[in-house]
Parts: sequence; C-alpha cells; structure tokens
Amino acid sequence: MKRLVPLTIAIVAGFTLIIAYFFPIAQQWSDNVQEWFKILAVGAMVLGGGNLIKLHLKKVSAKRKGWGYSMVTIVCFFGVLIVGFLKVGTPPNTNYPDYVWSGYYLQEGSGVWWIYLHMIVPLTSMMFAMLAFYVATAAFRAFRAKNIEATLLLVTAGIVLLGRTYAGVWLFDAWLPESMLWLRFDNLTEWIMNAPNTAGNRAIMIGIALGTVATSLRILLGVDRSYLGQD
Amino acid sequence: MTSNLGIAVAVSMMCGVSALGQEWCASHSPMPPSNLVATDAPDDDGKAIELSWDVSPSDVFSQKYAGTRAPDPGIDVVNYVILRKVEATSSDEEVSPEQSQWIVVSEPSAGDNKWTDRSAERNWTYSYRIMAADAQGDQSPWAQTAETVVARLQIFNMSRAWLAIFTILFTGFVVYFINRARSGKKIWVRKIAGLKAIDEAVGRATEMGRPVLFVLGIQDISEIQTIAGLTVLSRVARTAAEYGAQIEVPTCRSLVMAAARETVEAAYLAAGAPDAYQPDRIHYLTDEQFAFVAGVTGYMVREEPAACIYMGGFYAESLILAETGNHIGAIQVAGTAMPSQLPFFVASCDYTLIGEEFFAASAYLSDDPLQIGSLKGQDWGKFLSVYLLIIGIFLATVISWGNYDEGFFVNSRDFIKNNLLGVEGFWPAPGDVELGDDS
Amino acid sequence: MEKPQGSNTLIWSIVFIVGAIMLLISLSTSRTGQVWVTPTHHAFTVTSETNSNGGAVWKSIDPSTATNGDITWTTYAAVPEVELEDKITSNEASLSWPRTIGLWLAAMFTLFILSFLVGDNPAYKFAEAMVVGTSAGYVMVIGIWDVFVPDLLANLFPETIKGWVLPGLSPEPLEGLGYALHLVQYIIPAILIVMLLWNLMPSGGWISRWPIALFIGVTAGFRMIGAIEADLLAQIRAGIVPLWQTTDGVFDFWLSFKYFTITIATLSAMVYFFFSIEHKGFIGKTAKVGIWFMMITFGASFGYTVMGRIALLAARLEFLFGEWLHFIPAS
Amino acid sequence: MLLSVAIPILMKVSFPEEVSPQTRMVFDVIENLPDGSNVLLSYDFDPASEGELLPMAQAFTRHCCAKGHKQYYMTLWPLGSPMVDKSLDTIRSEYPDMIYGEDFVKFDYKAGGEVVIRVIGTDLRAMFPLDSSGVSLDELPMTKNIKNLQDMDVIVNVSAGDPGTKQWVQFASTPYSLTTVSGCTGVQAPQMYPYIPEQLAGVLGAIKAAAEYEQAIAEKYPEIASNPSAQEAKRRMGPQLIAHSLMVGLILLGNWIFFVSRKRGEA
Repeated sequence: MKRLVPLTIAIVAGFTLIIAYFFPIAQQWSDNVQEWFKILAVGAMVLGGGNLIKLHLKKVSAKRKGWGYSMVTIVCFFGVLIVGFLKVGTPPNTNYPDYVWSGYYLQEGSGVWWIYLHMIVPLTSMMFAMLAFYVATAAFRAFRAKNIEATLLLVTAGIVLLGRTYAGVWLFDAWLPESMLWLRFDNLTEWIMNAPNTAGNRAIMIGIALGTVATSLRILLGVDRSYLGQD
Repeated sequence: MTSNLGIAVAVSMMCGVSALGQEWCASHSPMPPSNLVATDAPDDDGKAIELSWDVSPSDVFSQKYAGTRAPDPGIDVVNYVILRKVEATSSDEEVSPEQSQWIVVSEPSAGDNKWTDRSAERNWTYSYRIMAADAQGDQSPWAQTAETVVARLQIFNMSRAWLAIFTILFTGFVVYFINRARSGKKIWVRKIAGLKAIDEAVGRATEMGRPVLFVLGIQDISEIQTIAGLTVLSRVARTAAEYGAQIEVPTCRSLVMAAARETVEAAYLAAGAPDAYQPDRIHYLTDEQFAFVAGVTGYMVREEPAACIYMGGFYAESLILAETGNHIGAIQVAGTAMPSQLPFFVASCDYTLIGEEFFAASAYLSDDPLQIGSLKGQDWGKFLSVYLLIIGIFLATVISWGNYDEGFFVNSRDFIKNNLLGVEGFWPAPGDVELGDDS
Repeated sequence: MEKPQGSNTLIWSIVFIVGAIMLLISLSTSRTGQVWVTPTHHAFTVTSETNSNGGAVWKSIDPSTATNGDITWTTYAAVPEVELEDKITSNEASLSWPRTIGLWLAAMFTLFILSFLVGDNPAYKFAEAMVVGTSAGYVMVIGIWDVFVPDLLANLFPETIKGWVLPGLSPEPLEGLGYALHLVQYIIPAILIVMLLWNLMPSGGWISRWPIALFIGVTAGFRMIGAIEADLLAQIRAGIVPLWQTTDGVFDFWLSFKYFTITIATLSAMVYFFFSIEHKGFIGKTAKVGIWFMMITFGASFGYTVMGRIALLAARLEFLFGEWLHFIPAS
Repeated sequence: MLLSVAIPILMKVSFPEEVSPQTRMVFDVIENLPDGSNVLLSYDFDPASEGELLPMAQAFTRHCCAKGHKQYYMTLWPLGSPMVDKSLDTIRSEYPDMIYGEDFVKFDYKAGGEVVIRVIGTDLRAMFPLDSSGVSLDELPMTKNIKNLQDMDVIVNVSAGDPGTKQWVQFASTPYSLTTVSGCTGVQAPQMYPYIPEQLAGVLGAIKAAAEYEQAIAEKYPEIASNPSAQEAKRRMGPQLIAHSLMVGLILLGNWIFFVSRKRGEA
C-alpha cells in the first residue's frame, strides 16, 4: 500500500500531463500543477529549515566541536526570519499609505534590504568569485598534453583564452598578411565557437533529450521506483 | 515580426507635394489601414482571434511610402487602435447593450500589421475595426472586418501532431525493449568506465574509515536530473550499507532532502542494515547556491570524505566542489546533463558521466534487465535521429547544389523541417504561403 | 593552493601588512568606508473621496505641512560619490551609521571568504555559518512574501489579504461552480503541504511520499515532452543545413567546410553515445572522433568561461577598492 | 591571480574593442525594432554574477531607452529584483523623461522558473495581477492592453543559469516564435549557440560581448558614449587580458613541468 498508491499517483499524473499537452482544452493543466509545485516548495522549506535548525541545536546542546559556529547559524536564521516576516523598517507603499503592511520588503533602507546588501551579497558573490582561482588551479593541474584528447582540450582552451581578449588580436596584427587574417585568435575563437562547439553541444543535447525521455519512461512505466522508499 | 522593419526613410517628398499627401495633410489625420482580416486562432482552446491588416500608407514603415517622403509628425501613424464588438454570445441570450458597444482592445504601435486578441470568449462571435492615430491623437477613418468571426475550440492541437507521433515512437522503442528484456532476452550494453569507479570509491572510503559525500546538484525535485541522481544515490547508498561506509548527503532543496531520505532508507533496508541508517546525515543546508557551496566545501575540508560523488544538475559550483575535492585528495566521480559544467568536471574529476551517460547510469547500476532494456530503446531513438539528420542534410545539400527553387527535393525538405520537426501540422497545407513573409 | 604551508603564511602576512597600510592611508585621506544619505520625506493626508473599494483616498502632500492625523515617514537614499562633497557642504547629506557599519561588515565578509584560499580558518568558518543561516532565512522570507501570500493565501482568503498586505489586489468576482473550482485549485496545494509536513509527526510519515510521488510523476511527463520538442526535434531541425554553401551564387569552400565540420562532429559525437553497439572497427573510430570533438567543445567552453570568473573577481575587488576604500571611483 | 586582476583595476587599464558579428546581431535586433516597441527584459541573475552581467543588462536598458521602447522588467531569480532596480535607477537618472507605468514597468520576482514563463505565455495577469509597486496592471497605461507574452516584440533575457535563457527558449521563443535575444555568462554562452538563429536571435557572452555591445551603442549614440558608467564592461576588459595571459602562462608552465618530469622519468 505504502508504495502502490504513490506509484499510481506518479504514473497517472505523468501520463495525464503528456496527453494534456496535445489538447488545447487541457493546456492549462500543467500550469496548474506547476503552480502547486512552487507553493509546495515554499511549504517544504518548513521541513528543510526546521531540519537545519534541529541539527545545529543538537550540536550546540551537545557542545560538539564547532558548536559556537552553529550558534551563529541559528541566530542569523531567526534574525532574518523575524526581520523579514515583520517587514522591519519597511515604509508602506506610496500608493496605499494607510496600509502599514503594503510596503515592499526589499525596498532600499528596509531591514531585509540591509541584510541582503551587506551580508548575503558580499558572502555569496565572493564565494562565486573564488572561481577565478579555481579555474587557474584546475587549468594548471589538468591541462597536460598526456594524450590526444587532453591535448585537444588544452590547445582549444588556450586559443579561446587568448582569442577572447585583445591579446588575440595584438599577437598577430603586426605580422599576419591580410589573406591569413582568419588565423588571428579572435577569428579562430569565433570559428571554434560556431562550428565544433555548436556541433558538440548539439550532440550532447540530443543525447540528453533522449536520456531524459528514457529516464522519464522508466519512472512512468514503474520500472524505476527507487524514489518510493520501502513498504 | 514584420518584414519591413528598419526601412530607412529618405528625405524626398514633403507633406503637401503629392496629391495624396496633400489631401490627408489638409484633414490633419493619417490615412486608414486596410484589409482587416480576423480569423479564429488555430490549435487553441477557443479564446483567441488573429487579426491582420495592411499598414496605413501614412505609416513610415509602409512600403508604399518608403523612401518617398520625410517623416511628418503631423500625419505619421504613431499607433493603431483596434476596437471590438460582440455580435453573439455562446448561449441563446441576447447580447446586452453594454456588450454590443465598440470597445478598444489594443493599441499596437506603428509598423505592426498583426495582433492576436486573447481576451475572446469561447464560441462568441465578434467584429473588429481598426484605425490609425497620429501623435496629436487625430484618428483616421476606420476599416472593418468583412465578416464576423467566431472563437472556436480545437479538439486536437494539430501543430503538435508529429510531436505526438514521435513521442509514441520513442515510447514504443523503450517499451518494446523492456518487454523483450522481460521475456528473458539478454541485451548487450557497453561498459561505462565511471560506473565501476563508484564502487571502488565507496570501497576505499570504507577502508579509510571516512565518509562518502554525495551531492545531488542544486536543482529541485522538479528537474529530471535530480531524479536521475536519486536513482544513482539509491545504488550508492546500498553499496555503502553493504560495506558499512557512512554516506553524507547535503541538499540544496527541502523536497530533495525528503525524497533522498526515502531513497536512502529503502536502500539500507534492502541491504539488510536498517539500523545503520542515519537520517540526520541527509540534511538541508540552504536554497542559496553559493551559501550551499560554502557549507559543503566547509564540510569537505573538515571531514575529508574519501569519495565525492556529484550526480545531478550543477551550475558554477561544480568547479568549487571538484577543486576542493581534489585538494583533500578524494576520489571523485561526477555525472551531469548540464553541458556548461561538463568541462569542469572533466578537468577535475577522476571520472565524469557525460550527459546521456549520466541518465544511462541509473539503468546500468540497477542491474535490472528491464532497465537495461530501456537503454536499447534509447539507442533506437538515436538511430532515428541520425537518419532524420542525414536525410535532411542530404536533401538540403542537393537543393543548394542544384539551385532548386521547387520540386520534389524542396517539398521533401520543407516537409521534414516544417511538418515533421516543426509546428506546421501533419501535412503541408495546399498552396501554403511561406511563414514570416508579410509583404 | 598547491604551495607549501610556509610560503603561504609568508604571502598571507605580506597581503595583510600591505592591506593594513593601504587602509591607514585611505582612512587618513578620504571618506573611506563612509556612506552618506539624503532624506526624502513622505506625507499623506486623508481626503473625503472614496476609491472603488470603498476605502478613503489618501493624497500626497507637502511634508512640511503635515499635521497630526497624517501619515508620514522618511526614506533615505545613498549619495553618489560625485555629488558627495557638495551635499555635505550644503548640509543636505548625513552620515548613515547603519549603512556605514553594513559596508564595513560587507568588506570584512568578503575578506573572510577570500581567506579560504589559505585553508580553513575561523574567519571562514564564521562566514560560512553566517551565510548558511542568513540565506536559509532569506529564501524563506522571499517564499512567504512572494509566493505563499500572493499565490496561495490571496486566492484562498482574498479579502483578508487585500486588507492586510496587498491592497491593490482585485480578485475576480466568481460564483457558483467557477468559485468552487477556483477554491479547489488552491486547496489542493494546501493539502499537499499538510501531507508533506506530516513527516514531522511521529507516525504516518509515509503519507509525505504522496506529494513527492505526484511531482516526480509530473516532472517525468512534463520534461519528457519538453525534451522531445525543444531539444530533440528542434536540434535535429537546426542541424539540417546544406553542405554545399554558396556566397553570391559562387561555391564558398570555407563556409561549406564549416558546415561539413559541424555535421561530422554532430554525427560522430552522437555515435559515441550508442550504448548497445560495441565501439570497435568503424564505429569505434567514429566514436573516437566524436570524443575528440567533445574535448574541443569542452576546451572551448572552459576557455570561454574564464572571462566570466575573472569578471566576478574584478567586481569584488572593485567593491573593495571603490565603494569601501575609495581608491578608484565607485561604480 | 589576485594581483593580475587587482593591479589593472587600480591602474584603470583598458584596451580597444571591435564589435563582433555575434554582438552586431543582438544590437540589430533592438536597433531595428520600430521605436516604442514592447520589449520584455528578464534579468535572471543575482548579485553573485552581477560583475559579469550587470554591465550587459545596463547596456540593454540604455539601448532600449535610446530607442524609446516600452520596457517590461521581470526576474525569475529570487535575488534578481535588486538587479532590475539598478537598471530602473539608470533610467530614472539618465532618462528623466521616461515615466514609470508608461515607458517602463517592473514585475516582482515570482518563484517557479519556467512555470512563470509558461503562465505568462498565455496570461500575464495570472502571474502578475499587480506590478512591483502593487498597482493593478489595468491601471497602468502600458500594461492595460497587454494580455500575455505574445504581445511582446522582443524578449531580452540576461541570465546566469537556471531558470534562464534555456527556459525562455523552450517555453517562450520556441512555442510562440518570439524573437529572443540573450545575454549570458561565459559558461552558458557556448550552450546557446545551437539555438541560433532560429530559437535565439543572438547571444552576448560574458563581459567581452558586453564591452562590444557598449561599443556598438556608443558608435550609434554618441551621447551615451560620453557617459563613463556606460563603459563599465570596457573597463573590466583590462584585468581580463592580464588574467587570461596569466592562465595561458600557467598552462604552459604546467605542461613544461609535465614534460620535464616525464623525460627524467624515462632517463
């Protein structure tokens, strides 16, 4: 029972959506279902956020290594929740001044805005920017001409790296005759992006599409039911 | 999109020079558009009417005046005004006086020559009018549709007819080979190097007494990659349970956490080690991509997992994770159908399942003949795609080589491109005008 | 990351000392790390008119004339750097402490994350704990105000929500069957949430599998059609190009060569993905060529990406040098 | 790496740019629309990719303003709203004649990614009954006659990932044959090339293309060229050149070490 009902739900829902796609009268259905999903995803945050806090509380109460940092997480989490839910520092919407709650929570000067700009932005965007170092270490270590494949990888990467900046033009402009201009790295880069890169990506995309079809079918035919848990 | 966009208007004829121009200059209003045609929108749920018209000669985008006179703000069309009137409703009720008024439904800008009214009601009958307006708000006389039009519901979306056929075909291939496998027929599939590595990685983690890190990507459960990742997780968790290794699954979405717990719990049960299952090791961090990465990399440098397995939909975090994994010396296996991240996994992981291989992995790992059968069906889908591609390219090359404008080759190519692979219905309509040509 | 620990410490100390010197120079010469703001006063007074909802209409008035019954508040906007000195001289701008503190915090957090380069350390641990907690709370806040309230509650209880947070809401007047259908459409997700959260209960947690199964089924169906239509058929269609290319009616060798390359690369890479054919003989060689083209693709993507990553780092450094330290004009 | 990026920033190094055909295609799409067309701008990125994408988004905004297009702003990313606000600030400060509600409008972030696109594909109001300031769409002159996506002349999507360009192509450009241009991160751009020209009218890849786009606008509209903040991307190309050269140097060094150590191993 515990597996049969959800399996039936999955199969019926999946096939219904496939069929609905071909009938104009039912074209709203998938939109409805997707809207449910996004509402459910918010509801599920209670599960996720609750779990996050539970784990950190456990760590704090057991005074396990690094419990102080867990404290920071808990305080930050609840701090943002309170500021956000109460719309601290958010003035009303100028079109509806008599509605205290009508303001936009991210408006400049509001509490959430402050947290967003001064905590979330620097932390997440610096984390992202760390990639500048990681691409360098990855290139340094992995791009070695060990075999044909690796050589192709590094040569293409090298050409594109230079071709994407003025260096690709500057290196060749002085001595390359007019008829050989296509050899300039910026032109070569454009060609690589348009020809082999387009083709490689096209093949990968077609493969992924077919893989998606087969994976979906394995679920819809009930062949793959690993997501269902035990009886 | 109109084909007469971007036509330069040269200075040659000012208002008052041509007879036509003079007449309309005098009345200080633009000339009207013409030929307003309203048709029921095809393949819809009966709530749309398509309108098209010939732009006003005072419209600077009109070909009639292209290059013949300078723009004149006094009479140039700024926009059109479309009005609508209800002629009959779907029921037997009389049309109320309110409904039978002409009301403005749209004001498309100059140069436009078509618009779709999507506020129609199913089975209602309408009439339309259009006029041109200039910058002062002066309006031209109106042009009206010759016939009324009814918004009708189409039962089947014919533009998707071939999509339906392809869906049935691909499904058919997979179902056929699953059935063949069910009847006991052995199906051969080639080996994928990365898959063996997963077992080795879990084994090594067990020997070293360190955990296995499994990341399901950062997409929600509404993405097929996450689901494919879950099926791989199912198998990895089972191996881990059999060996007695610990498996750590941080997730970026709450629903993924819930689904992953079900999956891992079932895997531990199947391996006969339900007591070893620790739900807290499958935990949610945060939905924010880089905050999630910060959490996972922090875990990696502190706990030093011996194996890191990345299966799912990844974005920029792929390289941060994989390079951190490299730094701590873990065996790394990745699988994703995110083409943009494949280069980074290929560069920093020991094994990478590329695109389709990743989807195939869950079937391979299951050791279930039915799932392996589905791989063969997938290959047949690929055969079909390759054949279509080759035939299409052959036809296109012959046409270009022989410089044909019409005939068998052109018709066949257009049929493949527009009907089979496009949205122009099951069969080319007789005397079909080419799409996108409005002039 | 690959350097030995000793030189790491050295580099780090140098960076630290240089940074400290720069900070001192900057502090002594300019308005480093300060944020100045100018106030805007808003005032509204009630009028005798009523709007379509029957509520009183509030009208914007000159703040200096505001009296007791009026609604007033003040917002602040940061002063752009070019206008800063003028505004300070004319006494229009004032130093904003919350924003100044925020700017310093932001700069500190940026440096904390950067410190991960030399390895795990307390500063990074602190930043990590903070970003996880803060962002988890933040996405929840967004989910509530942007989805839960307007999409679920506003449909279930339009009048309450309208009187509370969304006064601009104009719910469609529905009655009879239409109303019932509308209600059901939004009660379903509410029920799904309850089923999912049942997981937290001591027993019957298996009911949470139902919503998950529903969406896994939906995803499978939905993605399957999407993959066939937008990726598979559209990509095959895009791949159909003549190999005989002409420019102005004359055979163009290089253009033809380009399309020939595209075709060969596409087909050979597709052959690589065949699972049920052994990769040997002709098929094996073709698959090998397919891998080569994929490697070129990956190399190109890698090289192409570097630019974006450098740009991100550049943007962060511009933040540090510009907005914070005022070495260069802030963007 | 840190120094190679930091020094050019402090020295304000910049290099000339040439407009590539790809960028020209994107520029022409916006340029060739009749003035006052409806343009939907979806800025699907967050502060994390601000450095790479904001200059591009600003360039699109300035170009649309210069052409007097009606601009409909939205975002599919939870943290994307402030990114849109930066563009609105640009409009307000550089084009004071443009009026909110008549020339540009902003819709709030809605969760759901491609669902949002699919819904507004048939019914804008089902997703956005109100604009971001809480005003009903029927009360704004520019939105009152807009029923759905299909009333747009062009979709401009600046995106850092998912949901982003791929979703716009799949759920808007392909089903409704809408002209769509995209500006995306360097990592995404290569995946978008196969969509050109049928499903996408053009792609700007990363800061390089943004710099070229700025150049293309500056050539056509000299008044924009004199605005230093309209040269953001060009300025950022200085560090790029140095850092790219450094990376190539690193790859060469890596290979040199590799070959030397292999020779020693053989000897």
